[in-house]
Amino acid sequence: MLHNLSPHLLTNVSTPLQYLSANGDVVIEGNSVKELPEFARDKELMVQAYRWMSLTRAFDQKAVALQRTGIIGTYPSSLGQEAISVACGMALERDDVFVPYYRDHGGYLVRGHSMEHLFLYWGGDERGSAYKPNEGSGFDMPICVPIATQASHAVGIASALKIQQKKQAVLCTLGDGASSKGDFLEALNLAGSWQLPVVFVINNNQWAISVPRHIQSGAPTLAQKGSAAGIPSIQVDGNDFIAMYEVLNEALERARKRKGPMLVEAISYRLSDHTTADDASRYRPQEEVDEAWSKEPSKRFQHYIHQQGFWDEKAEVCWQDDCQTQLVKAVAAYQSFEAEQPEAMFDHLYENWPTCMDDQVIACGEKYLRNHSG
Amino acid sequence: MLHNLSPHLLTNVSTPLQYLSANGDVVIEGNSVKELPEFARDKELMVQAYRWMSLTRAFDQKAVALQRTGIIGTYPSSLGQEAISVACGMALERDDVFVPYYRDHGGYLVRGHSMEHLFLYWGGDERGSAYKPNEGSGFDMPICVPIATQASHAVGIASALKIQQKKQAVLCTLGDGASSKGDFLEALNLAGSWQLPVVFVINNNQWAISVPRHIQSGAPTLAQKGSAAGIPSIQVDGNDFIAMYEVLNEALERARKRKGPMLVEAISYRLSDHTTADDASRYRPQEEVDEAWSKEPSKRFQHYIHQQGFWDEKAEVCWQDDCQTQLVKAVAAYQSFEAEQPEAMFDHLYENWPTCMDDQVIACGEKYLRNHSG
Amino acid sequence: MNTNYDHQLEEKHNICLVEAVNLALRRAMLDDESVVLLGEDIGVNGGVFRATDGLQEQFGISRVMDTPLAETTIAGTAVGMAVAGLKPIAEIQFMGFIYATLEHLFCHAARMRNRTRGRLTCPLVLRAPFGGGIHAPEHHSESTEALFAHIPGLRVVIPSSPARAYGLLLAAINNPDPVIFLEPKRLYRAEKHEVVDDGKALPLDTCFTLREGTDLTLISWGACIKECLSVVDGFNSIADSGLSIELIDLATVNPIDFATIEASIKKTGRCVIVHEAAKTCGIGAEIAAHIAEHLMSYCKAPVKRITGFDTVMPYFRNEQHYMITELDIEAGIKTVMASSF
Amino acid sequence: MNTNYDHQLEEKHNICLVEAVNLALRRAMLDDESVVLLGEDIGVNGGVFRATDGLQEQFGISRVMDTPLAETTIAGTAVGMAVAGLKPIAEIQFMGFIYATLEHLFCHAARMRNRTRGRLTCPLVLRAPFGGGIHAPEHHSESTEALFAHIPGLRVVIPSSPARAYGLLLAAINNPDPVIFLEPKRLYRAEKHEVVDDGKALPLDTCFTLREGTDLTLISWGACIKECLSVVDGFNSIADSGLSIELIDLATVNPIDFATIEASIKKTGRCVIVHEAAKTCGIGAEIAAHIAEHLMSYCKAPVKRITGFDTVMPYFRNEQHYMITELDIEAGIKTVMASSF
Ligand SMILES: Cc1ncc(C[n+]2csc(CCOP(=O)(O)OP(=O)(O)O)c2C)c(N)n1
Ligand SMILES: Cc1ncc(C[n+]2csc(CCOP(=O)(O)OP(=O)(O)O)c2C)c(N)n1
Ligand SMILES: [Mg+2]
Ligand SMILES: [Mg+2]
Repeated sequence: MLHNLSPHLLTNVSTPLQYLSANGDVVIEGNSVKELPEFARDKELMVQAYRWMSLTRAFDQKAVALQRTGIIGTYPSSLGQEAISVACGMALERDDVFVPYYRDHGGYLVRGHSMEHLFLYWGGDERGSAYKPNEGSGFDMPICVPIATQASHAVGIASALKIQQKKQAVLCTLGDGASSKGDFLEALNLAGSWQLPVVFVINNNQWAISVPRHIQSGAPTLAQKGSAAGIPSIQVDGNDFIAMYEVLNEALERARKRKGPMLVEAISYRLSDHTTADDASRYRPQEEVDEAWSKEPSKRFQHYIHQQGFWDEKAEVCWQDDCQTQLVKAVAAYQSFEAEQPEAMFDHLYENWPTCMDDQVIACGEKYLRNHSG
Repeated sequence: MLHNLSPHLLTNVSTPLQYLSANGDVVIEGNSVKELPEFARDKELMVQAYRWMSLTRAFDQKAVALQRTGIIGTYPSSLGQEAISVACGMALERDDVFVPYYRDHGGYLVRGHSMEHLFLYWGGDERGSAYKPNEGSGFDMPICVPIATQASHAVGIASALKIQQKKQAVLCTLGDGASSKGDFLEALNLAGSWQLPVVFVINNNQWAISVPRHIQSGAPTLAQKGSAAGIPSIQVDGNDFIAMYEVLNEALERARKRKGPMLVEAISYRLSDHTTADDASRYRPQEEVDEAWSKEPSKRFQHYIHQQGFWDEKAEVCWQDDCQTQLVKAVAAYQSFEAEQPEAMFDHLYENWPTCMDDQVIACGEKYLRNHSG
Repeated sequence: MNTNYDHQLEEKHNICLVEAVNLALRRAMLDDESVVLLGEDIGVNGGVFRATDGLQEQFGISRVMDTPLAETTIAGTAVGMAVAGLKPIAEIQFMGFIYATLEHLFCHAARMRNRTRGRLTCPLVLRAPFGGGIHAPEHHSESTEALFAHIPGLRVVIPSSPARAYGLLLAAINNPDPVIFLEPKRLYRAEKHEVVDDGKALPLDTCFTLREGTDLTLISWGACIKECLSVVDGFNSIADSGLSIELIDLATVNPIDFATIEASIKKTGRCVIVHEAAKTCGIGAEIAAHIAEHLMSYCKAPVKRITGFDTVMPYFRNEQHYMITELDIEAGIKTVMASSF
Repeated sequence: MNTNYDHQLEEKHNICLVEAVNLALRRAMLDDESVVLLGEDIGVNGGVFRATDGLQEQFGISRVMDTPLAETTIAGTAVGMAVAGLKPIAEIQFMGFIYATLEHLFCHAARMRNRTRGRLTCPLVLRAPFGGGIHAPEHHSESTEALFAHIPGLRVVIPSSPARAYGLLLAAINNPDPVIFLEPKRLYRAEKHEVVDDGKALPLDTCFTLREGTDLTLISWGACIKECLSVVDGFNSIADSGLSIELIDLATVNPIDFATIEASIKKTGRCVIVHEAAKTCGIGAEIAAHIAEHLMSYCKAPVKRITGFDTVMPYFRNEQHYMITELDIEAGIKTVMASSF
C-alpha cells in the first residue's frame, strides 16, 4: 500500500520513496530494516526485472556502438535510468497504453517492441514505429520528438478510454526538461480537471542536455507540479526498481479503478551524454558523474537479488551471453531490412489519395532515376 | 507585514486573506476585531481608492451603454472586480510596469490612461493603445487579446529590468481561465527559475465565459500553481480593497527589492456578462449572481469609509456627479477623433518600409476611391 | 434530450450556415458514437456562435466537453483521442487563437499515419470560425488558411453555403485523416438556405463550380464567395455586359483540385483569384503559380489576385478598408478582361 | 573572458557559416550592451551547433541565458524584453520546434508596433537552424519559412554564406522590427570563407545577385544556393553549354525584393525557382505568382519550381529522395531552356 496518497501529504514528502540504498542493501528506517513490498520476495518477478534492466543496458551499449560505426543515427542512451523505464513496462498491463519518450528503450522492450524495430527507428526508418507490439494494446505511441507534446496525447488517450468506458490506464513518461513545457503543464491540469486515468512519470535525470535541474524550475520538487493540478504526486528514487514498481503499480491500479491521475517524479541521473551527438564533459563535472555512478540502479538491484539468493555469478554470465546473442540477431535482422522505395514517402500521408499529387509521385520516380543512373 | 511569506505556508492558507467582511465591517478574529494595516486609517488614500473604484464602475456602465447604442464595440465589464484592478493601479509606482488584461479598466485609469483612449480602443481604433500614460513608465502594455500570452511578456519585461539593473517591478494580471494556459504556467516557471521581479495577479472571478472555475483546474486553489514554480503564493479576498492593497504593496516591494516573484490569487466574481456579446443567463443561475452581489467590493468599501468618517452621502453625490461629468467629456473627446486614413494600416507595420509594398499602399488608396465615390 | 429529434430526420431545413454546422454535428453524433466534441464554451453555452447549441444537452457531457482554456491541449488531446479510436471534433473559438495548436497539428496530426506507416491514424476535425467583417476585436478576424495548406498531411476545408457546410463537415468527419475545417463567420447568419439532413457527405478535394462561364475563371472560397456570386450573377445576367464568368469555389483549399481549375482556364483563358487573407504566400499564390507553370500558354491575359493586403487587419473602425468588396472584384475582372499579352 | 579578443577586431577570419553567426553575435554584443541571448543550451554548452560558443563566458550569464525547456516562453520573453528596450536574440534549437513560438511571433512580435501605433516596438531576432540533409532525427530537418512569410510584420532572413550570415545577422539585430533569422544548418560547416569582422551590416529586403547571366534567372536561398552555385558555374563556364544563367539569392524571403527579380526576368525571359520546402504555398509560389501577374509578357517559357515534395521529409535513411540535387536543378534548367510558349 502506498502510504501517502493524499495530495497534501505527497507534495510535502521531503525524501523520495526508497527501499534499496545505493549499494543495494534494504534501507534502515528507525532501528530496523524497512519492510519491503510483497512482490520484492517474488523471485521470478525480481529476476525478470533484473534481466530487462541489464538487457536494456546491453541494448544501449550496442546502439551506441552502432552509431559510432554509422550503422544507426544519433542515439540517446538510457544508461543509469533503466529502473524507471523497465518498471513502467512491467507495471503496465497488456491493454494499458504506453506513451513513452525517446529514452524509454527499456519500457519498449518490456512491452514487446522488437529490438530490430528500435534499431530501425534509430537507423532513420519510419518502419521502426510501424511494428505492432507483441503484448501492447496496439496503440502504444511511437517516439515523440517534440518534447512534452506526448503528454497531451496521453490525456487524449486517457479521455478516450474513459469515454469508451474501457478499464485501461495510460502511462506517459517525460524528462525533467519536459516538465517546463506548457504542453505538460496544460495536460496535467486537464488530467486533474477531468480526472483522467493517466499516470505521468518524470524521469528527473538532473539534466536537459546541458541545462541543469535548477534552471528548469525554482520549485523544490517537480512533483509539486502535479499538486498544482490537483493530482496526487510523489517523489520516488528512480534508481530503485522496487520503489518504482510499487508506486507505478498503485498509480496504474488507481487509474484503472477510475480514481484519477497521478504524477511520479523519479529521481535518477543521466550517466551518459545526452545523445551520441552530445559531449557532456563540456558542461558538467566528472565528479558529479562519478558520484552518480555509485547510485546506479542496475548494480544496486543485482546486489539485492544476489543477497536474496535469486541470482548468482553463473546466472549473470549466462544472461549476459544471452543478451549478446539476442543483440547480434537483432542487428542482423535490422540490417536485412532493405530501404523503402523512394515513393514510400507518399504512401502513408493520406488514406484517401489526393489525385492532384500524382504529379509529385511521378516526379519522385524521375528524380530517383536521374540521381541514381550511372 | 505579510505574515505568511514562506511558500510552504502560503499555499496551505485555507481561507483567503480578508480584512473587510461582506458588509464592510472589519472581520472578527478570535474575540476581537482584526487589526488593520496602517494605511487603512489614511483618509486620503482610502477616499482615493473608493473614488477610483466607483469611477471604474461608472466607466463600465457608460461603456456598456455606448456599446448598446453602437458607439463602441464588444466590451467586457469589470463589474464587481473593481477592487482588484484599482489596487493594482494604486500599488504600482510610476516607473513600474503594468501588464494588464482586458478587464483592467480600473488599473488603466489609475495609471493615468485617459478614458477617451480606452473608449477609442473599445471603439475599434488602434490609437486607443498609442497613448502614453500620464504617470506610467511609458511601457505599460496594451490590452492583450490572446489569453495569458501577456504573462510571457511580463517575465520578459521583468528580466529586462533585472538585466538593466533597474529597480522597478512588473505587475501582470490575468483571469482564472487564463491560469490554465501554457503561456502562464511556463511564465510562472521562468519567473521562479530566474527569480524575476514580477507579481502575477489572478482575477479569479469564477468564470471564463461559460466555463466555471472547477472545470479550469482540479487544484483546490489557483495559488498552488505558483508554489509549483517555487513562487510564494497567496489567496486574497479580491473584493476587499484593503487586503488586496496590502498584499500587492508587499509583493511589489519584494519584487523591487529583488526578492523574487509572487503570485496572488484574488477571489472575486464576475457580476456582469462576460462581454456585451455574452448572455450569462444561458449558463449560470441567477441565485449565484445574487449571492455574489452581497459580497461586491464597492458597497463594502463604501461602508468602511463611511464608518471611518472618511466619506458621507454628500461626498458620494458630488463624486457621482463628477464621474458623470468626466465621462461626458471623455465620450465627447472620443467622438471627436476622426477615423484614421485607410493607408494608416501600413504606417506602423515596419519602421523601415519595404518598398516592394508601395504597390499595396497605392492599391489601398484606389480601393478607397472605388468604394467611396458616389 | 430532445426525444422528438428522430422525427426530424431527413427533413429539409431552411437554415443559415452556423445552423448547418450544428445540424451536421448532430447528425454525425447520432450516426457514430465515436464522434465527440471538445472546446471552450461548447457545452451549456453551445459555443460563442452557437455552433454546438443543444448538443451537450442531447449527447451528454462525456461527448460534448468543455475544456480548460488551453488551445495547445485542445489540439493535443484531440490527437490522442483520434489515435485511440474516437473521432474528436475540436473547436477553436476564433482562428486568431489557433496558433497554440500548430505544434500538435503540424508535428502530430499531420504525421501520425506517416510516422507509423499506417499503424496509427489521426482522424480529427479542428473547427474554427475565421475571417473579418463582423466588427470584432483584434485577433477575431484572421484568415490564415494558407499556413495549414503549406503543411503536408493536413486537409483544409472551407464551406461557403449552408448546404456545403453541412455536406463538407460530414465529409471532414468521415475522413480518416485530419481536417482543418474553417467556417466563414461573416456568413454564419448571412442567409438561410435549404439543407436536407440526409447524412450525405459532399466530396473533399474537389472544387465546386458555382457558375459556368466562358470568358473568365473567378476562383474564391469562404466568405468572399458571397461577393463573388453577386458580381458574377450581375455580369452574367446583364446581356450587354457581354461577359460570361465561371465561378469556382475552391472548398478544399489544400490539396487543391487543379483538374477543375485547369479545365476552366483552358476554356476561359483568364483567371482572377479572390481571397481575404494576406497576399504573400496565400492560397492565391499557389493557384497563380500553378498557372504560371502549367497554363500560361492557354492564358490570354495575366492572372490577377484580389487579396487582403500584407498588413494586420485594421481594428474594426477601419476594417472596411481591408475587406474585399463587390466593387473591388468587379474592377479586377474588368482589368483582366481589358488586358492581354 | 577572452582578453585578447579586442586585438582580433576588424581582422579577417577564414570561417564557416556557424562561426560567422558566432562572430556576428559577439560583435553585436560588444557594440551594444542591450543585445542579450536566450535559448536552450546556449550558455556553457554554446548551443548544440556551437553558434553561441564562448559567449556566456565572455559576456556573463545575465546576457547569455539558458532558459527552461519552453519555446513559447522563449518567444514571449523575447517579446517582453524587446518592448522593454533590450535587443533579445532568441535561439530555437531546431526549426522543427518553432511552432510553439508562433502565437507570440504572429500575435505580438509582428504587431506590437502597429497595435500601439509606434508607441512600443519589438526589435527581436529569433534564430533557428533549418533544413535537411544532415541525417538528423524526425523534426530536425524542416524548412517552413513560408509560414513566417505569410505573416505581415515579420521579416524572414536567410543567409547562404559565411559573409552573408555575418552581415545579415548584424542587419537583423540592428533592425527595429522583429526578424526571423533562419540558418541553413547543412551549410554550417560546409565551407570556410573569408569574413571581415568590421561590424558592417548587409542590407535587408534585398536580393543578392550571385552570378550574372542573360538566358535564365535562377532564384533560391539558404542551403540550396550551394547546389545552385555549382550548377550555374558549371553552365556558365562551359563555353559550349551556350548558357548564361543569373543566380539570385533571395536572402530576405519576406518582404521580397521584386525589383531585382523583375529586372532579371525582363532580361532573361526565363525563371527557375529552387527551394527545399514543400511546394504548396511555399515562397516559390509567391515568386511564380508575381511573375504570372506582372511579368508573363516578358517570359519566353513557363516558370518552373524545383521544390520539396508536399510530403513529410523522410527519415534520414531515405531523405536523399527528398533533397534537391545538382542534377535536379540542371534538369530543371534544361527543361525550361527547351520550352517556350
Ligand atoms: C520542443 C522541443 N524543444 C527542444 C528539443 C531539443 N531537445 C531534445 S532533448 C532535449 C532535452 C530534454 O531534456 P529532458 O526533458 O530532461 O529529457 P532527457 O533528455 O534528460 O531524458 C532538448 C532540448 C525538442 N526535441 N523538442
Ligand atoms: C488564447 C485565447 N483563447 C480564447 C480566447 C477567447 N476568450 C476571450 S475571454 C475568454 C475567457 C477568459 O476567462 P478568464 O481568464 O477567467 O478571464 P475573465 O474573462 O473571466 O476575466 C475566452 C475563452 C482568447 N481571447 N484567447
Ligand atoms: Mg533530463
Ligand atoms: Mg474568469
